[in-house]
Amino acid sequence: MTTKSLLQAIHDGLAGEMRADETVMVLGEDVGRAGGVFRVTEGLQEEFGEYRVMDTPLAESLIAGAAIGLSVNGMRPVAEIQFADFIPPAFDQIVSEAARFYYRSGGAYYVPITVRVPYGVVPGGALYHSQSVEAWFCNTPGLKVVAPTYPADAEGLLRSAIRDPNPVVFFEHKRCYRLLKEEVPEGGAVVPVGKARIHRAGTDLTVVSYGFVLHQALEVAEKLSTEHGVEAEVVEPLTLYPLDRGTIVDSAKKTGKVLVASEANLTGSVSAEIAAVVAREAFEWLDAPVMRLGAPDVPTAPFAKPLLESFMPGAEKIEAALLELARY
Amino acid sequence: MTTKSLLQAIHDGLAGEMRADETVMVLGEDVGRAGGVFRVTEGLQEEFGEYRVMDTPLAESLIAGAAIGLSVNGMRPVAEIQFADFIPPAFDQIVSEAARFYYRSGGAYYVPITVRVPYGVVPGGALYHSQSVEAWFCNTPGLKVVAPTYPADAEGLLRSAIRDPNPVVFFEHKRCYRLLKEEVPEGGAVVPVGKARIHRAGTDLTVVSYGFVLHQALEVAEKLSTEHGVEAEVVEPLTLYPLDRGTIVDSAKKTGKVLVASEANLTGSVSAEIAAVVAREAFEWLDAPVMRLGAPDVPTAPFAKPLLESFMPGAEKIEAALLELARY
Amino acid sequence: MAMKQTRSRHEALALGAEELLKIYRHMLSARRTDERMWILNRQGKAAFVVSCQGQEAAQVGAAYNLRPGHDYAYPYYRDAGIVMTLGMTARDQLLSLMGKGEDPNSGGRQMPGHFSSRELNIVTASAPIGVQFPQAAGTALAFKMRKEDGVVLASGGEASTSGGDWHEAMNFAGVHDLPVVFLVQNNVYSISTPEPLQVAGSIAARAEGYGFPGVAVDGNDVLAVYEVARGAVERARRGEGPTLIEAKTYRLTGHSSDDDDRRYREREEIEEWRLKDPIPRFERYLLENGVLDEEGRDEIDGKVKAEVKEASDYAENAPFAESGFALEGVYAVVGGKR
Amino acid sequence: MAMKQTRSRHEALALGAEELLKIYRHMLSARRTDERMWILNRQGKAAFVVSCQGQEAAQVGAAYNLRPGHDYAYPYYRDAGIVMTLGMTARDQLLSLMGKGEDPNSGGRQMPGHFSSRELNIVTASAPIGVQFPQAAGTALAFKMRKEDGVVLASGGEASTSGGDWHEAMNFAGVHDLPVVFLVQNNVYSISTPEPLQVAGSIAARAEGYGFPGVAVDGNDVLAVYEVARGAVERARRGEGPTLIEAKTYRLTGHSSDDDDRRYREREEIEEWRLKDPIPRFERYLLENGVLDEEGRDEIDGKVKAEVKEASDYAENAPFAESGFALEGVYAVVGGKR
Ligand SMILES: Cc1ncc(C[n+]2csc(CCOP(=O)(O)OP(=O)(O)O)c2C)c(N)n1
Ligand SMILES: Cc1ncc(C[n+]2csc(CCOP(=O)(O)OP(=O)(O)O)c2C)c(N)n1
Ligand SMILES: [Mg+2]
Ligand SMILES: [Mg+2]
Repeated sequence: MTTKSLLQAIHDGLAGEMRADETVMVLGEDVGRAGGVFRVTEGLQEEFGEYRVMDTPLAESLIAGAAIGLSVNGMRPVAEIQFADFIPPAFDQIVSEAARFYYRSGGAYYVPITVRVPYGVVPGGALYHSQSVEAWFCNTPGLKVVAPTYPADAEGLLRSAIRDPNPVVFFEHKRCYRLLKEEVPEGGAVVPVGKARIHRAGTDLTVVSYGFVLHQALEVAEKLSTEHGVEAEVVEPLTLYPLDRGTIVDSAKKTGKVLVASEANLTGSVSAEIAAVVAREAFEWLDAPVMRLGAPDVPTAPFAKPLLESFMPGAEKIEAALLELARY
Repeated sequence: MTTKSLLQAIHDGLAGEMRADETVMVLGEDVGRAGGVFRVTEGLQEEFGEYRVMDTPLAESLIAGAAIGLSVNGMRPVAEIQFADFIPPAFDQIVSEAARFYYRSGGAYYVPITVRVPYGVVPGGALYHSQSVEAWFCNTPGLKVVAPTYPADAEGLLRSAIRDPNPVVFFEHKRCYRLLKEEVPEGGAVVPVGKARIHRAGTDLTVVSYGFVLHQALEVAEKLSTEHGVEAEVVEPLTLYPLDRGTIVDSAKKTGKVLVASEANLTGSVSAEIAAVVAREAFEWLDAPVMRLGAPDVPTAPFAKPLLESFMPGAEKIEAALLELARY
Repeated sequence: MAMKQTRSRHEALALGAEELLKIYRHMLSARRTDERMWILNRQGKAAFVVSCQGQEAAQVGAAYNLRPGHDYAYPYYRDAGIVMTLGMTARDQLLSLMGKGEDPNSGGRQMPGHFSSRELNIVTASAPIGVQFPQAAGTALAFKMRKEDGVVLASGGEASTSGGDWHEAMNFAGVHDLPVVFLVQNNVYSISTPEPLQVAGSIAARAEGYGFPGVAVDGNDVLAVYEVARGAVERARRGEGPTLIEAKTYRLTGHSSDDDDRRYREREEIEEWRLKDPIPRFERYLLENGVLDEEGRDEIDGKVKAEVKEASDYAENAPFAESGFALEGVYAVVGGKR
Repeated sequence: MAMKQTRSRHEALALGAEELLKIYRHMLSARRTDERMWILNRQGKAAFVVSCQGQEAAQVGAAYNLRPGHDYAYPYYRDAGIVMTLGMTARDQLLSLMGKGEDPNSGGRQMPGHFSSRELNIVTASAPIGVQFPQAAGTALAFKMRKEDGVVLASGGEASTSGGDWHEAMNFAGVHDLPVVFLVQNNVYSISTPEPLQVAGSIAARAEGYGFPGVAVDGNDVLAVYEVARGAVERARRGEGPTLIEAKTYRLTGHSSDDDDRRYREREEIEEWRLKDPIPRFERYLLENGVLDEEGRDEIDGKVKAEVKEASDYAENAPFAESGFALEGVYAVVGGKR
């Protein structure tokens, strides 16, 4: 067991898979000599060389497209997109190509690539270094989308993603990179793609959340327990697409009250799908409407600190929503 | 009043706005001499010349990006993307640029562009000429997304979209182009962006739908009325983003039973947002779970006809869902 | 040819009669298969045709240099000539045309012309134009990383150079001297849009800006294409990097069976290009050089036509995939046989 | 200069002393403003700095040819030299640095360096690299359609040529002979990635492939840049089409205040380039040609510094926008004043 931050866990997951399988490689902007703008890939180029850890030109479509072509010819590439906000040029290669090879070739070609994507609000990041863009990828059959928050989950899921024969988009919340450390088993926990995790059991209500907001939700859940005797069950989807509907719906049936909270612009976010599924599948069990919290429908977190405050969902809003649910 | 198909209505909307405002122009692949692969822009180049109706290179990012730059310098461009399936290269310019200019410049720059996008299943279209991609654009504040189905709505909405100071993505279902004709007032009906339309009043249940599936839903509603005495209210959002929540929720409150049906891959579709809103806002009024129908989570309609059949939602599934709701 | 040559062109290329006849046969097979498709289309038996006609020299001349199943090909929808040179059959094409279960490209999921063969390293083709170029560069990089001598052929029409993917791939291939050959078949139109509205400057000339050779070649002269492509493939195999080939050619049919080309081009223009049709042209060369006589030609054509007819009958009678096939196989199975 | 010239370089360019001093002052203002930003950053008063240092000659030399408010500029984040030449002030820069409500770019919504001014036709800049090029082409097309003589300057770093948008815009500009000047400031690095891993071949040489002129110029020589850009702007204004300028220069600071450049470049390399710093270099030229003396220089510098100091104080004391400002203004109002 080692104690690691999210960032270290992802680093170790990469290094571990690269040591175990020489077809695993990393490519992206500044991932080599600089070790990535967040230092996730630090030291990898020294260990694995300039090709297996490749600094690419500034061309996201090329990064994703080349990863596909590499995977077709025997490699297992992990592509890094420097910030989620810069993934749109790669959208076509990920959504129309990587996700479709297997189906369109009748199962002949598969695309075992992983696309790592740092996302989420960090102070000062502003419009183009803050967005939560996961919903863009959650309407595409053939693709898998994961978004772990805790170190052990992240290392385990990254290893699973790399070994997965399908393309996996791997979201990492920037603000969680160094937020806390956690024990991670040597060689990484086994965390399968497609399974949600219950962080905290509870009987009174359910919170479904991920990313930085999950940390806040867990804090609020503790507070509610001590201050109000309300026991919230906190569920993290881990895989956003396809969803582990079973775990989420079971929790909803147990508690009868559900809040879905994330940092994405509320309308059209992944929370909509989760809420729709719960509202449908757990209808008979619901004692209150499925509530959602997200960022307001505004482009995104502004640069100026005082403006930023008004943007994030935040612990108070989560608490207020949960108390409303509890009293419903 | 003239009787027009959807295709003619869109053509006339374009021609009318171009006659009324010399800054309005059309650009896209094969829109000029050929009049578009669907013939929507037929005759426009003869009337307005090679610049105001411009055949561009095969470069969707350029098409959207140039439209932005044209709009900044006094024009009101209507860009055509030949098929919805080919919009991903333009994703960045639409979602990260056009939608953000106004907010990011503190209101100094606005982007009055319209992006026309033929979408939806047509027999033989297969994977890349069939997709319903509207959800990609419905998580982006700053953008407006419309998807009219009937000729008069389409002409009116197109005129509104062109006059709108914001970027509007305008979806046209290919299979509806010549499906039926309808009377359209001279100069076009006034159809504002942002308002839903109730096609058929009813008291027993609500269907929210658009595109080809809307036509099927309306047929099923008639059938239900005559055969079962069940009166379905049929609501078309017309604008998919931002949604006219009021009209939809009011109908849900009235009937207490809602089906959301579209042709998009079900998971992560716009139907999720609609269902989540209804489940939340009309919770106390609901007598049954909000149901959804969509295409299965499979890349999309196959080429071979017999395979195609199993893909579409279809009238039987709609009828079955509505009867289930009615009996709930 | 006006110039006197001591050796024939094919001797200079070290191509024997057998090889010339193979090349000829590949071109003819592609053509006759395509012709058959239009007949089936007119008979209402095939909903959609997209044609190679006029471009067989560019396709076969280039692909003939590949080692099927070892090198990789990223063809585009007109490249029947490429995939048939690599080993796909008339039957494969016709099964795909009719969307039958045995269609090797996709089992009837994709439209015709979206080639795929895992055995032949023909990478599943897309409809979105240009996406194959970054993929091809990646595939070439894998060869380079493993120090193997594999080569990748990436093909597209002239409009496929207008999108960003082409450029990003050209640049990347240039940065790393990747073993990839870019073949652009400039057939003057992209659907209705003529070359002057599509391409600024010259496609071939662009390669220099990326630091590797670009060659414009008469795309209707199969030996000329063969020669240029051979040089490019050998260069790539030697590890010296990419080459861009612009094959100047012409699309003899409409863009597809859905297209009415009278909207945008003159009949005379097509007639002029018919005179340069690569198949009669190569045929004349073979006749003049004594590689083939009229009788031999008729024999080959007879065989090819019989093959195509048989393929057509087979495809017509072949079953569709079961309807459930549309709904399965979206994800490869974790821990599956791969 | 080794070559003998009968006239000085600026005389040959028909630039008088007043104009030379304006150019000098623009360069100096950009530099001193940037230096101030780093001080504020170290003082903990500014979270993020992205610098123009080393590139002022390329920026001012090019922008000096534009007619502010008539021509359009699409700058990138280092282009303080461009926007200040066009009329933005040190105060504007510092307000933006601190995200204050009066920040003319965005009112504190965007990070510093994302320039915007509707009055000056400086089009709101993005963070995603390269998106400005198709937009600039569109803006140029509007001029051409209206038969106006406006010109568009689109600027970016060398890595902005690697993405598809640059290429699509180059091609389109070439197809329609658009009045746009592409200015690529090749400063050797894109964050940590050195030019050889970023750019295959030569950027300037690529223009030929699109059928218009490309020029490589010493980007640290303001008169050389001015000359080339003047030619390009005049050519565009005459309706003869685009030009690509590759200004070879160097980034003297880290990529931004978040970057530690010791990870990827040698101190010696930076020191070598410091000797070619465009500001002392132009200063020497002005001194040698009697346009400026030491005293005059100190006077200008004093004024610029005072201006920057005052701007800095002003910005520091300026209020933030009200917090509600973050949540409004997402959509322009239909039927609004536009
Ligand atoms: C990204 C994209 N945009 C548009 C289309 C529609 N489309 C299909 S083929 C074609 C023209 C291609 O022309 P070219 O590359 O010259 O090939 P050709 O058909 O002439 O062989 C177009 C516009 C597409 N398939 N993909
Ligand atoms: C599409 C996109 N990808 C990645 C980034 C992150 N990024 C910001 S600046 C930069 C390097 C740009 O280098 P260059 O164009 O040479 O400009 P320079 O900073 O050297 O002036 C990168 C990778 C981005 N802003 N946009
Ligand atoms: Mg063509
Ligand atoms: Mg640079």
